[in-house]
Amino acid sequence: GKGESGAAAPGGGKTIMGFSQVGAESGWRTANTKSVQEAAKAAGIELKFSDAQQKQENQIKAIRSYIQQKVDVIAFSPVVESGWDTVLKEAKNANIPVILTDRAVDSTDKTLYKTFLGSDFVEEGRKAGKWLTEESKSEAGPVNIVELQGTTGSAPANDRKAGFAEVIGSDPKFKVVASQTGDFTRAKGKEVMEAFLKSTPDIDVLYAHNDDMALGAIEAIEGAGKVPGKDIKIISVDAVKDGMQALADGKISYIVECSPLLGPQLMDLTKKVLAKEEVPARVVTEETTFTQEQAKKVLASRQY
Amino acid sequence: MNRRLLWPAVVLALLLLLNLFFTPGFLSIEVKDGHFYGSLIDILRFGAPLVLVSLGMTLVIATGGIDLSVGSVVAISGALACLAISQGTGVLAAVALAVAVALVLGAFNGFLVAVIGIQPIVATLILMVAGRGLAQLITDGQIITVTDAGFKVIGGGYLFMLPFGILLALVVLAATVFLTRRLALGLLIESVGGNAEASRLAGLRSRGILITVYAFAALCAGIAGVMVASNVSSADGNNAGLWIELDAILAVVIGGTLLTGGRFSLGGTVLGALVIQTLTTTIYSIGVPPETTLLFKALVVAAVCLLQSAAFRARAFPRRERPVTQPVQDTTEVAR
Amino acid sequence: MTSAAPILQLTGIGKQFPGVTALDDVDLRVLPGEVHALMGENGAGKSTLIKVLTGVHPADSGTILLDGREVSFASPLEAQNAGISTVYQEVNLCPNLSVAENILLGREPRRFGRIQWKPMRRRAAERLAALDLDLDVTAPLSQYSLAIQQMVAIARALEVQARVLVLDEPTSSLDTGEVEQLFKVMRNLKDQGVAILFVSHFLDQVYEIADRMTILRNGRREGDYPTGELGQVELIAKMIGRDLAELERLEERPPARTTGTLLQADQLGRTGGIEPFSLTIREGEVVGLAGLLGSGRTEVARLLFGADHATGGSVTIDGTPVSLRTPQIAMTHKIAFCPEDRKADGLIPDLTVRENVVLALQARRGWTRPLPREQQAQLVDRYIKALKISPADPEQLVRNLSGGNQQKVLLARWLILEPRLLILDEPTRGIDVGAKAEIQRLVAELSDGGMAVLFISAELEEVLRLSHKVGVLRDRKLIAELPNDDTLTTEVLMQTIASGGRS
Amino acid sequence: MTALTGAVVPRKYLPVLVTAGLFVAMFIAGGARYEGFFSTQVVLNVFIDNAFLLVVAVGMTFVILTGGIDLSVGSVVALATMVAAVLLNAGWPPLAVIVVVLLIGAGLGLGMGCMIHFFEIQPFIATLAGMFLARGLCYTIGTDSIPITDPAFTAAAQTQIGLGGGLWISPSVLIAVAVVAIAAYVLHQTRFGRTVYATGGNEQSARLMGLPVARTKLGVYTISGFCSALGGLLLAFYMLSGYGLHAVGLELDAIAAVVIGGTLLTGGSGFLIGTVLGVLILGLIQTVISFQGTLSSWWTKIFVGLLLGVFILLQRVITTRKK
Ligand SMILES: Nc1ncnc2c1ncn2[C@@H]1O[C@H](COP(=O)(O)OP(=O)(O)OP(=O)(O)O)[C@@H](O)[C@H]1O
Ligand SMILES: Nc1ncnc2c1ncn2[C@@H]1O[C@H](COP(=O)(O)OP(=O)(O)OP(=O)(O)O)[C@@H](O)[C@H]1O
Ligand SMILES: [Mg+2]
Ligand SMILES: [Mg+2]
Repeated sequence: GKGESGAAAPGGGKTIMGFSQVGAESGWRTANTKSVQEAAKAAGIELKFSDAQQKQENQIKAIRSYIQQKVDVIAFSPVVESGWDTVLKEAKNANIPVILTDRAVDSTDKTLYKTFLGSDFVEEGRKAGKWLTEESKSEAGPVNIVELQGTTGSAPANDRKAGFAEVIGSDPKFKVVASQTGDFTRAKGKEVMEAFLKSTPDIDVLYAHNDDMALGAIEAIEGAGKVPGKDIKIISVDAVKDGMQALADGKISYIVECSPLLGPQLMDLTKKVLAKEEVPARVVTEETTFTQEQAKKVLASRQY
Repeated sequence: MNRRLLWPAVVLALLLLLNLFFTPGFLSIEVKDGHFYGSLIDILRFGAPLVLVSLGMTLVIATGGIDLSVGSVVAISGALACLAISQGTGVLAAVALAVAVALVLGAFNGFLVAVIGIQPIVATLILMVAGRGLAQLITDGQIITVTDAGFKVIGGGYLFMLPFGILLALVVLAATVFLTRRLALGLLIESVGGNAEASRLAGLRSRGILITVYAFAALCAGIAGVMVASNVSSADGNNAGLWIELDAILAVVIGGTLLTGGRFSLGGTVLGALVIQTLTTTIYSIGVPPETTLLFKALVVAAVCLLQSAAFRARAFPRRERPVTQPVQDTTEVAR
Repeated sequence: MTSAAPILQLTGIGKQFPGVTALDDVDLRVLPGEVHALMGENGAGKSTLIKVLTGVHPADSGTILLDGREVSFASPLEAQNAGISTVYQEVNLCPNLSVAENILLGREPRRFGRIQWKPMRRRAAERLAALDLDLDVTAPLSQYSLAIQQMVAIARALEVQARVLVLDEPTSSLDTGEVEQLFKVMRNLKDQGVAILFVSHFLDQVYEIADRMTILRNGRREGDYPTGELGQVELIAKMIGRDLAELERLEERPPARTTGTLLQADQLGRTGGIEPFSLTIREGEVVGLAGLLGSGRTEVARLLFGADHATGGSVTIDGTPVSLRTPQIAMTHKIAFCPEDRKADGLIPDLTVRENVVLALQARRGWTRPLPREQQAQLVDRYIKALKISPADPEQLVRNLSGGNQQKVLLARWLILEPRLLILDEPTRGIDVGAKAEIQRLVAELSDGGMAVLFISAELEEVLRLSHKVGVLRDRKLIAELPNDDTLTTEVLMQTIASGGRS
Repeated sequence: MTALTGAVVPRKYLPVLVTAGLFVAMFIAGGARYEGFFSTQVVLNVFIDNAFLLVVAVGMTFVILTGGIDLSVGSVVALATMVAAVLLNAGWPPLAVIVVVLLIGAGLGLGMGCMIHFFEIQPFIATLAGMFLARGLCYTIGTDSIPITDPAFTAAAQTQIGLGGGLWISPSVLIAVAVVAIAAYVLHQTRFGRTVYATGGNEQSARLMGLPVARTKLGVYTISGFCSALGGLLLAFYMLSGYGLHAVGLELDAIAAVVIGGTLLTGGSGFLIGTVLGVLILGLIQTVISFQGTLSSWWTKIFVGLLLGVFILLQRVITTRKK
């Protein structure tokens, strides 16, 4: 049965979780959704799922409706950081605990949610930058970088750009000669890269905010008669299967992982929260980075 | 050339010049790996899907309708083709399947508009929303990557040294011109769009014409979808063809076709699509930062419209142009 | 007539459209308290002159004096505010609004900005009553036939306390009674000192109501004359620039050389439209339909063409039963229908003359079999000549044609189909004398050649002159079918209508 | 001559009645299927969640009634949230912020109206340029989401106006309802409103009838811009943030709501109450989806499309059958 009001004891029937997903804008997101769904099933938690189709107002509506339906716990991946206070207060008033996944919210009132589980996009950008500084330590000349940004205004795009810029900014030899949005898609990645290749003669490094754009760009680079990974080094973020394949094939030089597989961790946290155990305010997903050699090793065992 | 098309052409030329200023070699075309290579070729190649979708959209708009679902159809057909190929179907059969399904979806739109009598914008909104979901259902929300070399040709390959996509768009353009201007479809479409009741009383089968037109629009979108998928060797149900309907409508309008229906100009549409694609490429090439991209776009779109407007020209350049009181429509068209 | 100062004085008006000089150095003087007729062939520039006067089009040259002061209106609104009220040639009202709103919008009674609906309806009804019309003023205008819409437009113009009233062909689809009513109102206004500018192709009406007339030919002024000093024959000569020997009245119609029954309607009807009627049309026969405004003539025509669905009854053609559900089916039985409202039901304004003319023929062939260009050119040329469509340019957009010429284009569309039954609903609406005679002759010729014609006209003489047989309608019911012999006159027809067929 | 009477007045309200009937039917069906659905608060929540859309759709109704279209509304909404957030953070008093935002919206609308009227540019593309412009302005202000912490805005966001029986609405709902009421009054009881209908019925005729078409067209786009800005403020109340990616695609929702409500895109025919129903229907579809709660992302879209399709189909079929 449904919990009366407030946090139902896990023993008093099946736990119901309301999960509000941002959307299904990418394969990464879909893998994320799947992971949550599968983990919920495995953990015996009944999942109410809703897809906000990239709209914050839809997510707020969904959360309201979860409150209305008196679920036991609410989890969601915020579309953006701001603007959640009102609905989170409603949840708090209804005694429903909230867990954030994948992205944070900027509420000053930290009691509005129990914990935040997810990646740190700025850190991802930093990791990409660090590898590049390491890699080009020996090089003297200017290193010309082109950047394929994610959807303008979106949090991963903003943060991955910021983290990367923060690291390479300390060394004047790195120059971002062109930076444009590729909307996180392969087609746009290819199209933008084609234009870069013509307008910017010297490109040493490509930094793509996700694998898909990098994969599109690889086609463009090959079309221009250059060798991706050699003539132009490519760094990207995500580590989806196709990306890992390209990394293993030597076309991509380095990938910063951004794991969508938050499901099991989320369910663990949920159980702890419902059992009123202490949970840390911030749980960073276990993420790593891959070089070409590492990719070859783990390729076979990748799940997504 | 049609006078209305003069100004979009001028804007196109200006954009190209702007590029030339920033990228000196912009207009040059070289031969690389046995085929043409250069920015102009790129514009045509990436513009080909938009040209295709816009051609279909032109006919729909000429009947006084609008088709919001083309973007979803692009995604569905690309997804179907890739799914079929990844499951071992031959390229031709897979493409045929994708295009056939697109055709059926278009006929469904046409049915809603012509037989049930639903306003086009909501009728096609249904497929716009549901279709995107269908595409994701087909791809399971993932990106389906295919490695078939034959499939690659459609959007990324070459024939006679030219990208295959450009040739394909040219073929469809020629077919459309033939159907509408050599055969009498164009007259009947313009008639239905100009005055539906009068057309009915003149004995036109407007239902049949409407269904044909919506099916054709979806067919074009279907081909474009295959082309888009082939270009990146993968189907992206989430993002393929996203917002292409807006670009297509914009292309049609820049091409001088009125959204109220009636007269249409295929040449204008192609020009409009090229203006839009050139604008996109320009933004990438001259390094407009992503945050100001839309401002730049707004500027160019407003400039095209204003230049096209006789009323504006009369005010802006009072001495060179005679004041025109009513929108003067040109009756001559090249392909007619 | 007082020799008062003109209230309206136009001097040297010129107006060019791309490729056409519509007006060239035209002068016009209208005195207060007179009805001034503006005469000319189709395309002479009458409507253009009116539009220039009332601020629809800016003039290219010339001056306009109103009450001795120079004016130049940027919009009809300004002209209206200056005291010029206009009924334009085509009905220019909003079909989606109620009759009351169409009459009063812009001048509706208001309190604190809020429309007073009750007084508004009352006033609208009063205005219509002055024209002897009793309508539901809350119903949308689109419910009413073209003729009634024309009356509503007149009522709107009369609503303004205007000093100058401009009427561009207000009577083109009105029947005699309505015209009389309008004239009564016009005389009344005249007595109050209102100047009226009046356009009509009905010479009798002009001679009845007008004090003076200005004649236009090809956009130039031919002169102005007091009505009494210019006979009809001279007037026509001045209008068309040559003597019109051809305009002698059509001789009596020879009896139809009927060979057999073409179409037979049996208790055909449509609920809410027309009561069941039976009608036989023979080959080579011209059947006229007479009746008052809204009597249901158009309804009969539409049912026979399949433009509306019949709710009962049957039709046989050549003895075989047919179901005329759609215009296409009617067309396969070689029936053609030229509708009365050319703007709404007839023309595609954005297409050219050529395209409008070949449209029905092309529709019949289907889109896969285009009509070859040479054949199109030939056909269109023939009818441009036969009907004297001007400008004689097949590539001109129909929207740029004058009203009468548009009507001719519509006629041409159906004539090239060479139908067996041609239904003409007010085909001579807004057509000048010369062309009208031409069309009448054409109808006579066609029927002599074996074509059956169903002829609807608000002008009873015209119906009588052409038909072999006249169907009389009243209150949407066919009340009598009279053979057109020597005894049938307009008086008899009027009487039949008045008595409701129970003579 | 007899007057046509009867059956005329109800007929023009038929589409609205049918739409209302279908809405109720959908609500009942939802109630039968989902626990906790059949409650007044669910309907109130639809209002609470869609207050901003309602206001935007009201503006859109004016535009569509004249036969035009306004694609810029979504972007103007986003711009309004953005400007509000930035100004509030700069320490402006909330009232001044509200006035400035509304002026910006109305000004943008007026600008597009001028392009459309004076330069005879098709509404679709003039407002598309406006859409790019407003969205572009958002990004130039900033690409991040900016939180709003102003106490007045927060209060507007979090106040719950009790209706008794545990039911509540937000202040935004009151504002939206007031906007609807004023707009309905203007459309049906004032000369301006009737001129809006006349312009949509036949612009050329309206001009020849001596109606102030120019002023009316400028007016409707200004109203639409104003409503978008007001909708943006309501969204700012709702989200307490300003963000350039807010309200992407909102223009389609607004247009859909208006058209589903029975207003003809060609202009001249439709009622404001239809628009309200249209918004409620879109909102109710969302609610059904969230109560369903088992749909994957793509099935959500397919389901929304299907519901929309079934709804429009029924609406159309019933309306034509009754005629
Ligand atoms: N908007 C326009 N564009 C181009 N030509 C036009 C336009 N309006 C009118 N004309 C042309 O101007 C001439 C005068 O037309 P006008 O309508 O004034 O004739 P009219 O005397 O009123 O004829 P009718 O008796 O048939 O109504 C015609 O040759 C017509 O084709
Ligand atoms: N006085 C009236 N009152 C109400 N409705 C009318 C009136 N006159 C006409 N109508 C409507 O207009 C139509 C009249 O029929 P129809 O158009 O066939 O008449 P008509 O004889 O051709 O007259 P008209 O000279 O007006 O064209 C009917 O459908 C009717 O609903
Ligand atoms: Mg005229
Ligand atoms: Mg009639």
